[in-house]
Amino acid sequence: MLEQQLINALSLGSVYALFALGFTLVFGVLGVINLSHGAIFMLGSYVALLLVNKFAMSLWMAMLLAMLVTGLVGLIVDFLVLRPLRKRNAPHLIPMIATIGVAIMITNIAQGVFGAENKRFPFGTIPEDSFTVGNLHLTAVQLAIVLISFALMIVLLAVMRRTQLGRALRAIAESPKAAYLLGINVEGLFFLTSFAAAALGGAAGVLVGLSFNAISPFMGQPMLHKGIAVIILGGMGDIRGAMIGGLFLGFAEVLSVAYLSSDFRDAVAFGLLFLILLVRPSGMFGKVLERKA
Amino acid sequence: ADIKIGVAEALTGPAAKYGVAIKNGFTLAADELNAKGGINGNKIVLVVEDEQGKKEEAINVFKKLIFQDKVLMVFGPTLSNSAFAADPIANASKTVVFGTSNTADGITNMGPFTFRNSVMEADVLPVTTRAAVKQFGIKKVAVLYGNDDAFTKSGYDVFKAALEQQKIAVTDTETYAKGDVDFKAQLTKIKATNPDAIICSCLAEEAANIILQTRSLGMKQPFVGGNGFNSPKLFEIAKDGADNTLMGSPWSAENPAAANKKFMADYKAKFGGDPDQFAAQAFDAMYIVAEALSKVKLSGSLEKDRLALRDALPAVKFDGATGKFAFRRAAPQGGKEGGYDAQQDAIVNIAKGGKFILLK
Amino acid sequence: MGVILQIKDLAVSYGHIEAVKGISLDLHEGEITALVGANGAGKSTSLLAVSGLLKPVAGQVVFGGKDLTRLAPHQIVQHGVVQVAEGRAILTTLTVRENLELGGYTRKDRPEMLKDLAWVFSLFPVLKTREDGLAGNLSGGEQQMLAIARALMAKPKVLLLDEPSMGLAPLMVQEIFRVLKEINQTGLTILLVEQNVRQALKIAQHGYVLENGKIVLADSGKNLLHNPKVIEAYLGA
Amino acid sequence: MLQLKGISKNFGGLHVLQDVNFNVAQGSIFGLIGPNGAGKTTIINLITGLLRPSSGDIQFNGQDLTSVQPHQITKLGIARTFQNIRIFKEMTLLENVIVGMHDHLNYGIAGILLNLASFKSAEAKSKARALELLSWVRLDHKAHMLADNLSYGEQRKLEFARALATEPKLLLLDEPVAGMNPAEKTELMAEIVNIKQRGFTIFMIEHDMRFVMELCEKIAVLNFGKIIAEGPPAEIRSDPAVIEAYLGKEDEAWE
Amino acid sequence: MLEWWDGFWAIYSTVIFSIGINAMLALSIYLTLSCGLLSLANAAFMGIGAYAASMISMQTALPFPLALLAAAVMPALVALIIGIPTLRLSGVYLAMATLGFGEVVRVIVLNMEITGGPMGLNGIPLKTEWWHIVLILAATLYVLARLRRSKIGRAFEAIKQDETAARLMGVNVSAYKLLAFVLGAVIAGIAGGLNAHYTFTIGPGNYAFENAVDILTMAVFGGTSNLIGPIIGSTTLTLLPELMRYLKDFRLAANGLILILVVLYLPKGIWDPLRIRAFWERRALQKHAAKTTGNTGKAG
Ligand SMILES: Nc1ncnc2c1ncn2[C@@H]1O[C@H](COP(=O)(O)OP(=O)(O)OP(=O)(O)O)[C@@H](O)[C@H]1O
Ligand SMILES: Nc1ncnc2c1ncn2[C@@H]1O[C@H](COP(=O)(O)OP(=O)(O)OP(=O)(O)O)[C@@H](O)[C@H]1O
Ligand SMILES: CC(C)C[C@H](N)C(=O)O
Ligand SMILES: [Mg+2]
Ligand SMILES: [Mg+2]
Repeated sequence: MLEQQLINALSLGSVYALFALGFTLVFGVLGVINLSHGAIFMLGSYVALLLVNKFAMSLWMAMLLAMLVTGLVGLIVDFLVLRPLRKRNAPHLIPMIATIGVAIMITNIAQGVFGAENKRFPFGTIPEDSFTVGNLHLTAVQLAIVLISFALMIVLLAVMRRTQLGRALRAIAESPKAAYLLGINVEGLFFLTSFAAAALGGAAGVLVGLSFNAISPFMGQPMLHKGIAVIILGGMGDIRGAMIGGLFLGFAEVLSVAYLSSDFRDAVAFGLLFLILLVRPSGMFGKVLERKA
Repeated sequence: ADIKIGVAEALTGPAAKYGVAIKNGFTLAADELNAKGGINGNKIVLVVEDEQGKKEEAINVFKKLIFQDKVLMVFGPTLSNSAFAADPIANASKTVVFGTSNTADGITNMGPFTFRNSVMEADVLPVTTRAAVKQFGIKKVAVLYGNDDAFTKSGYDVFKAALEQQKIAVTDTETYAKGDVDFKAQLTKIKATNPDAIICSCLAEEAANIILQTRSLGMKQPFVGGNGFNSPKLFEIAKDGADNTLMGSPWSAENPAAANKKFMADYKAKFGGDPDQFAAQAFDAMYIVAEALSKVKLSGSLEKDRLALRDALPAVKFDGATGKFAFRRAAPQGGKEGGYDAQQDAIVNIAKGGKFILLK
Repeated sequence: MGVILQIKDLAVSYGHIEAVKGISLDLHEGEITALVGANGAGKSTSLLAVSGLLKPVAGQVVFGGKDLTRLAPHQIVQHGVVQVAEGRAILTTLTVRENLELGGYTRKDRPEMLKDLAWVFSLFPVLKTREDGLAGNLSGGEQQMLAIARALMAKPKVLLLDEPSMGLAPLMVQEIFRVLKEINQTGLTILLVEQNVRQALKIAQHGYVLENGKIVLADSGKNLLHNPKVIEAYLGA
Repeated sequence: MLQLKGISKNFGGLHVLQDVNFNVAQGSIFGLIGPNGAGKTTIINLITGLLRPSSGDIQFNGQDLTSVQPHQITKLGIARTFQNIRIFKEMTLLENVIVGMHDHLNYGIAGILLNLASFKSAEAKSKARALELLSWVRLDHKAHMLADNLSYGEQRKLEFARALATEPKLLLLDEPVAGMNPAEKTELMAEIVNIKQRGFTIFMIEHDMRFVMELCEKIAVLNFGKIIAEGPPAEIRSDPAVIEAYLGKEDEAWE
Repeated sequence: MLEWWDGFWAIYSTVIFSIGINAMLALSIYLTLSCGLLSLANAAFMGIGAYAASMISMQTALPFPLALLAAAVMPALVALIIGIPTLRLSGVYLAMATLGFGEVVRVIVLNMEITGGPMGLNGIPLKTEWWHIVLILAATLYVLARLRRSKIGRAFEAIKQDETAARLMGVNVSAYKLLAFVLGAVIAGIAGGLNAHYTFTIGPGNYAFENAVDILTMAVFGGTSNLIGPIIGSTTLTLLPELMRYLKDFRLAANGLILILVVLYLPKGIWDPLRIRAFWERRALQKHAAKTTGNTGKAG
C-alpha cells in the first residue's frame, strides 16, 4: 500500500506543481498574484475538449492549440487589465482584485457556454489502462503529468538561472525601473511572461482534465487554492519552490489520508503549511532580504 | 385566478443535472394539468428560479418567491444541503415547501409546512444494503462519503446504522470534500483492506470519478449507493466502469404501470431525452399538489390559502409514475412539530451496460 | 565638438507640481557637462525624463538628430544613452556579476563584454571579491560602485550620472572622478549631476545651474567655479 | 555615555567587525569614518538593536543594550537616521515627525475614545513641536505634503527632524549630508552645533571631511572592521595610515 | 404603501442587513491592513463568532447581548493565541498562514458534533434587528476613527510603511500588530454573531477561502486609505449582484466586468481622498486660470 500511496502522492503533487509553475512565474515576474490562473487552467481544458470533440483533433494537437488560446487570453488580460494598472502605479493588492474580476467573468462565461456539469474527454482519447507492476498502478496521463512537470521545471529553471532572458526577468521582478535603465524591454517581457504562464496553465488544465474526468467551469477554484498554498510554501516566485511545494502538498495530503484520516486531509495539509511558514517565514526557497538600514 | 407555484431548483452549477430534470418534471405535469383546464378552472403558473445548488442562493430565491412573487407554495430546493438553509424561511412564513428530491434525514423536522415525496435515505438504504448482501454475498465493505454535504453525510449515517444492524463488517471508512477530484489515496487505503463491496454516499459526478479511479487501481468491487448515483451523468463519465452498481430508488424506468409508461413517453416527446427518478418524482409531486388543491376552495387571501393547502395535503393518496404514494407524519422533534415524509417502497436497481435496470 | 544630445524646452510635472519648467541644455560630444543645483531643484527629474522614465509635458530630447522623447526607456538605452540613477537602482536579489552582465543587456558582442567585465573589475576591485555575492549585501558605497560599473558595461555613448559620489569615501570619490575623466577621454560624453560641486565643475567643460526647475546660469566649468554667485550659493564660501 | 567593548560581527563567513572598542562622551560629537564597506553602518545597526553582535557588548549610560528590543532602545534615548533614507513616504511631513514622538504622547485609551483634554492637549503640543522641528530643517512650509514628494536631500532633512522628535540623548547620524550641496551642508552644520549646545550627544558617520573635521571633537577610523586610529581631528588628519586607507591626497578630499 | 414596504423589507432585509455586516467585515480587514498586515483570518474569526453566538442562543437561555459578547471574546482569544507566532510573517506569507488557519477551523467545525457538522446550525433564532447593526457599526466606526487620529493610528500607519523605521521611533511593533489583529478579530466575530441571527443557518463552508477573499475585495475595492472606503466597497459589492439579478445567466460576468472596470479607473479604490483632493484642487486651479485669462485675455 505504501508504494501505491507514494505513487499517488507523486502524481497528485505533480498536478499541483504543474499548475503552480505558471502561477509562480507570473508572480515572480509581474509581482501579481494572478487569481485568474485557475480560470485560465479551466479554459485550457475546455478548449482542448472542444477541439477533440468537434474537430476530432488529435490530443496533442488540441493541447498545443489550447495552450495557444490560453496564452492569448493571458496576453489579453495582461494588455487590458494588468498593464493599465502597472501604468497607474496601482497599490499592490489591486491587480489581484482585478484578476478576481477576470476569473469571475471567465468562469461565468464558460458556464454559460459549456454548461455547469462535469464533462470528460471522449473514451479512448488516451489509453485508459494503467501500467501495472505487481500491485502498483499508474495511468498514462499520471505518468505524463509527472514527466512533464519535472521537465518544465528544469527548462524554466535553466532559463531563469542561465540565460540573459532569465536575468532580465529577475531584474524586472525586483525593479521595473532599474530594468528599464538597463535597456530591458520591460513591457515586452511582461507580455511574454503573461503569455507563457497562461499557456502553462492551459496545458495543466488539459492534463488534469484528462486525468480526472471532471472538466467543469469550477475546476479551477480548488486548484487555485492549492496553487496559492503551493507557491507560498515554496517561496513566492521561485520555480524550484513551486515544484517542491507542489510535491510537498501532494505528499502531505495523500499521506495524511493514508496514515491519519481523510476527514482531516486539508486541515493536515494546511496545518503543516502553517507550521512550515512559522519556521521559514518566506517559504522553503523564498529569500528574505531585509532592506539595508 | 392563476395559481402561482414557486419552483426553486438548481438549474446551474454542479447539481444542475438533477435540477433541470426536476424542472422538466414539473413543467410536464403543469402543462398537462393546464391542458385539461387547470385546477377547478384555475391555471397553474410556475415561477421558476435558479438556486444554483447553493445555500445562500436558496435562501434568496425562497424569499423572492414567497414575499415578492407571492407564490402559493414552493417546490424545492434540489439538494438537502440547501433545504436545511431555506426551508425554515418557508415555515416561518407559513408557506408549504415541498421537496421532491431531498432525501436527507431531518428535512421534515424543520417544521409543519415541510413536505416531501422523495423517499428518505432511512427508508431506502437498508433495503439496498440487504439486496446487495444477497446479490454479491457481501461480508465486509468499505465506506466512502462526502463529509461536507448534508445529503452525503446523512446517507453515510444511514448506511452505517444499516450495516451495523445487518452485521456487516466495515473494513474502512473514508471521506472526501466537495470539489475533490483525486480519490486515489482513499481508494488505495480501501484496497488494502480488501472489502467485498464499496458503499458510497456521493453525488453522481464524484461517484463517477470514484468508480473510474477505483478501476484504474485494479479494483473490481461493486458499488452500492444512494439516489445520488441515479443520474445519466454517472454513465456519461464512468460508462461500464459503473456496472454492477446497486442503487435504491422509488422509481424505475421498467415499472410497467400505465402511469409510468405514459409519463416516460410524454417526457421523451417533450424534452427529447429519457426521464430519471427526479423528473418522475417532480412530476408526481405536481399531481399530488393538484389533488390537494382540487379539494381547497381558494379564498384569494394568500395567508388563508397557504394554510388551506397545508391542511389539505397530508390526506392525499396518489398512484403515479413512482407508484403508490402517501404522506407519513414526521415524528416531532425537540418539542417542534414536524412535516410530512413520503410513504413509498424502494426499488433496487443495478447498473448494466450504461443504465440502471431493475434488480431481479 | 558637435552637440550629441540636446534638451529643448523640457518641462516635467508630477501631477500638478511642475518640477522642471522648460530647460534647454546641450551635451557636446566627448565632453563632460555638469548640472548642479540645490535639493529639489529638479536635477533628477530632468535626468529621468531624458531616460524616458518620466514623460515630459513639453519639450524634446534629441540625440544625434533623433527625437528620443517618444521612445520607451529601453529603446533610449539601446540608442546608447545610459543612466546611473539616484538611489542606485541596484538589483539586490541578483549577484554582483549578474548585475554587471545585465548592464550589457543591449549588447550583442559577448567576447567584448567579457573584456569590459575584466575592465570594470579592475576599476573597482572590491566588486571582483564580491562577484558571486548578492548585490543587496554590499555596503552603500559598494553599491554605488556597482551602479557605475554596471552602466559602463552597456558601452554607452552618453552617460548620465546622478550624484555618483554620494556616499563614497574621500579616496573613492577621487577615484570615481579620476575614472570619469579617464573614460571621458576615451570619447564618452557625460552629463554629471553632482552635489560635489567643486569637483564636478573642475572636470566639466560645461556647467549649468538649475534652480526651481529653471536654468539660471550656463557657462564653462571653470568660469562657474569662479562665479561669485555659484560660490556663494553652492560652494559655501 | 556610549561604550562599545570588544564588538565583533560576522555575516556568514564575512567578518565585518573585529574587536571594536570606543567610547562616546556625554555632550560630544563623535565621528566615525572609514572606507566604504568598513562596517560603519553595521555599528549603528548594532547600537540600535537591528543587529546583534556576534560577541562583545554595548553599554549606554551603564545599561547593556545587547539584548534590548529596538523600540526600547529608542525609549532609552537613542535615535538614528538611515544611510538609505527610510521615511514614511505616504504620510505627511508633519505626521512623520509626530510618529517620532510616539513615546512622549502620554494619554490612554480613554483619552483617545472620549477625546479628553489630556488627549487634545498632548496632540496639540506634539503638532506644535513637530512644526518647530520641521522649521529647524526648513521644511515647515511643506509640513502638509506627502513625504514621498520630497527630493532626496529634503528627505534626509526630514529624517533628521524625525529623529530629533524622539527626544534622544544620543543621536546617530548615518551620512547626514550625503546628497547635499556645500551650502546646505554648512546650514546643517550650524544646526548640529546648535543641537549639540542643547545638550544632545551626537555620533555620526560621514564621508565629507570638512564636515567631520569641523564638527567632531573625536574621530575614530574604521578599516576592514578594525579601528585603526582614534583621536582629535588634527591627529586623524595627519595620520599616515588614515591617509593611506581613507583620505587620500588631502586637498582633493576636503569636499 | 405600508404593505409595499413590508414586502420590500421581507425580501430585501437580508440584503440590507448584509450591507451592514459586510461593512463591519471590511472594516475589520481594513484595520489589519492599516497596520500593514495582510491577514485573511477574518472570515474564520467571523465564523468563530457566529458559531459561538449561535450555540449560546440555541442551547442556553442567555440574552442576545451575551451571545454577542461571546462572539467578540472567543475570536479575540483565538486571535491572541495564533497572532503571537504568525504575526512575524509578512505580506502574502501571512495571508497564507491565516488562510491555513481558516482551513483548520473549517475542518474542525466540520467534524464536530456540537457544531452540527456539515449541516451546520439551522434554525438559529432571529434576533438581529436592523438597529443592532446600525448601532454596532456606528460604534465600530467611531472607535476606529478615534484610533486613527491618535498615536495608535499613526503607529499602525508607520508600521505599514516601514516596520524597522517605526520600531526605531519607539513603536513596539509586535504589540501593535497584535492589537490590530485582535481588534480585527473582535469586529469580525461580532459581525459573525449578528449575521448568524438573521440568516437562520450557518455552516462550515460559509467562512472559508472565498469569503476571506470577498472581505478583502470589499475593503480594497472601496479603498483602504480611510474608513469610508471599506464602507463604500462593501455596500457596492453587496448590492451589485442584486442589481445585476435581471441579467440571469451572465450576471456574474457583469459583476466581474464591473469589478475590473472600477479597479482600472480607480486603482486606489473608489474612495481615494488624495485623488478627490487633487480633483478639487484642479477644479479650483482651472477656475482661477479661467478668471485670470478672462482678465488678461491671455491664453492659459
Ligand atoms: N515622485 C514625486 N512626486 C511629486 N513630486 C516630486 C516627486 N519627486 C520629486 N518631486 C518634487 O520635484 C522637485 C524636483 O525633485 P528632484 O528629485 O528632481 O530634485 P533634485 O534636484 O534631484 O534634488 P536632490 O538634490 O535633493 O536630489 C522637488 O520639489 C520634489 O519635491
Ligand atoms: N546582511 C549582510 N550580509 C552579508 N554582508 C553584509 C550584510 N550587511 C553588510 N554586509 C557587508 O558588511 C560590510 C560592512 O557594511 P556596512 O554597511 O557596515 O559598511 P559601511 O562602513 O557603512 O560602508 P559605506 O560607507 O559604504 O556605507 C560590507 O562589506 C557589506 O557588504
Ligand atoms: C438530487 C439529489 C441527489 C439530492 C439528494 N437526494 C439530496 O437530498 O441532497
Ligand atoms: Mg536628485
Ligand atoms: Mg554605511
